[in-house]
Amino acid sequence: MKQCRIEREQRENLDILHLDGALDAYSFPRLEAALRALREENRNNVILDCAGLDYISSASLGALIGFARRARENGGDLKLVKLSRKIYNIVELLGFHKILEIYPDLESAVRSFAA
Amino acid sequence: MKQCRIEREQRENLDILHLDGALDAYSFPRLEAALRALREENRNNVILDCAGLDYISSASLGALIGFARRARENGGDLKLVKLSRKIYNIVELLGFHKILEIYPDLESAVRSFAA
Amino acid sequence: MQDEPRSGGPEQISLQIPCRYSYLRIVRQAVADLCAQTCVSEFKAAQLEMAVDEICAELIEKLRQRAGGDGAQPLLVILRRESGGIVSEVYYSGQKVEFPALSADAAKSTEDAAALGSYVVHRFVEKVEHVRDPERGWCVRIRKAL
Amino acid sequence: MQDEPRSGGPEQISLQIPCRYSYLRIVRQAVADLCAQTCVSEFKAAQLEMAVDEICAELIEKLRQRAGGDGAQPLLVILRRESGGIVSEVYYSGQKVEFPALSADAAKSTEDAAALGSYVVHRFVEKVEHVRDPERGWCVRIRKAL
Ligand SMILES: Nc1ncnc2c1ncn2[C@@H]1O[C@H](COP(=O)(O)OP(=O)(O)O)[C@@H](O)[C@H]1O
Ligand SMILES: Nc1ncnc2c1ncn2[C@@H]1O[C@H](COP(=O)(O)OP(=O)(O)O)[C@@H](O)[C@H]1O
Repeated sequence: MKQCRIEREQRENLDILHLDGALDAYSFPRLEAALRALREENRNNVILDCAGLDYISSASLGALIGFARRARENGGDLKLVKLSRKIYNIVELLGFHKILEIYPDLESAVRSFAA
Repeated sequence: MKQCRIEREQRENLDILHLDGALDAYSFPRLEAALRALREENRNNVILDCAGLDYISSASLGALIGFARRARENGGDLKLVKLSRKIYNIVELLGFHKILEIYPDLESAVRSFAA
Repeated sequence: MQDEPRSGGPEQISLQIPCRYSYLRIVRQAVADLCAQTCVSEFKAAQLEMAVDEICAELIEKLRQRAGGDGAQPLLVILRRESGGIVSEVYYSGQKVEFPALSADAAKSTEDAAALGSYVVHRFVEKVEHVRDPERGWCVRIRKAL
Repeated sequence: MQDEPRSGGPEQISLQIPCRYSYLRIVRQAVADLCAQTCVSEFKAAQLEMAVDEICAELIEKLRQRAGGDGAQPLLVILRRESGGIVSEVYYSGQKVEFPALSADAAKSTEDAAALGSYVVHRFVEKVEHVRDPERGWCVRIRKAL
């Protein structure tokens, strides 16, 4: 398990956050800072690339859901892509797959924003 | 840190072992089994793809060096590619970069066998 | 071949860590490794990992608040296999910490962010207790059936 | 921001594990995490990680041989920051284990595979001791300067 890295890729009409490592209580402030920056710049179309994510805490899930709600109020959304089986299973058991849109790959999530 | 997986990719004139996780005392028998299979099939051109490798023990390094020696006696070799900075540094400090050929990427190692 | 079930023997890990978020991942690794050794499915292991992480994270937050940061005392985490289940105990010193992750009331919905940890713990493990050990202090004990 | 040096406080991890190779990675994770918290460079951390792993692996091998496998008693690993260095102690019960990784003689070359562990330990840490603790039994203690 590595420390979490969050890399932001800015595209014309959306932002992708590439996650690597664990989103736990230790890296939570980093996630919060990244989401705050997006809110402050009024960027509301966000994709979370979870390919490198090996853990997510409930507080992090809560922050994502909060961001998604606010983004929707502003005509955008936050969508997850490339969850590992392990993390998808957790998200599903907690019922969050009904709250957050989840796509298998980046392309389909990007297309869903364009539609 | 994950459990070690070793995937063998057989090409015409060489074999590539893709490593993922840690080569430690726990996974050592798995490495030994993979090298034994190569020896038994008399496959002497071997590339170790270390892109996913996050740890290597001295016993594993010893086994690799032993395999390389024997492969050279049979006109082949064992070469390492895509070491992380961390693992390259360990290998270098132990002086093994003088014993084992190391390449930055798969392509250059493949070419070195063709030459 | 090395992934075969272990034959038996006392499968237990004890781990004492400074009261900091940065050590949560050792705790998760310990849960994952113990589960792997005791043939717990990948999904059940992930659930226990999350429940233990949530408990430790909440304790760390509350204990650091109380102690004003780095004065907080270490946590002791004991993980073991016990007839048909895995038990996790997290011991801490000082007075009892009240926190929502242990309340079954708070565990009824995912609406409230503060209650999420609670929801996770109760959703993922069968038994949650907050007990006093005469020697080691307060202990949050959870048990996940295999 | 969370990667800043820790302010102080007792930085120590204690870890008791079953005597099995499968728990080596928790030990390595503990070394890596303690090093990260005490601002050790990535390279020095990797060296200490390897030295501790080699010592535990050798002890596990010898103790399992002696006990005939799963009867072997747990290892206790204590990692701590100590004025200008990181100290790792590995305690085990029963009689002293003689093994090459501790001999400075065996550490002179990389020719002999059996002596490689020894070479690694002596190459990567400044101090290697095999001492008897009256309460906890034999202890292999190493120290890496920062
Ligand atoms: N509930 C929480 N979830 C996640 N992170 C939190 C929470 N509360 C506080 N944090 C922050 O997480 C960061 C890491 O904390 P920690 O590793 O314990 O050490 P330190 O507080 O010395 O940086 C701190 O900046 C802390 O403020
Ligand atoms: N020096 C060594 N280095 C690496 N692996 C070893 C060594 N000696 C023995 N092994 C093998 O590593 C495997 C894993 O051992 P371990 O996890 O301790 O549990 P078990 O022996 O119950 O499978 C065993 O099959 C063991 O034979």
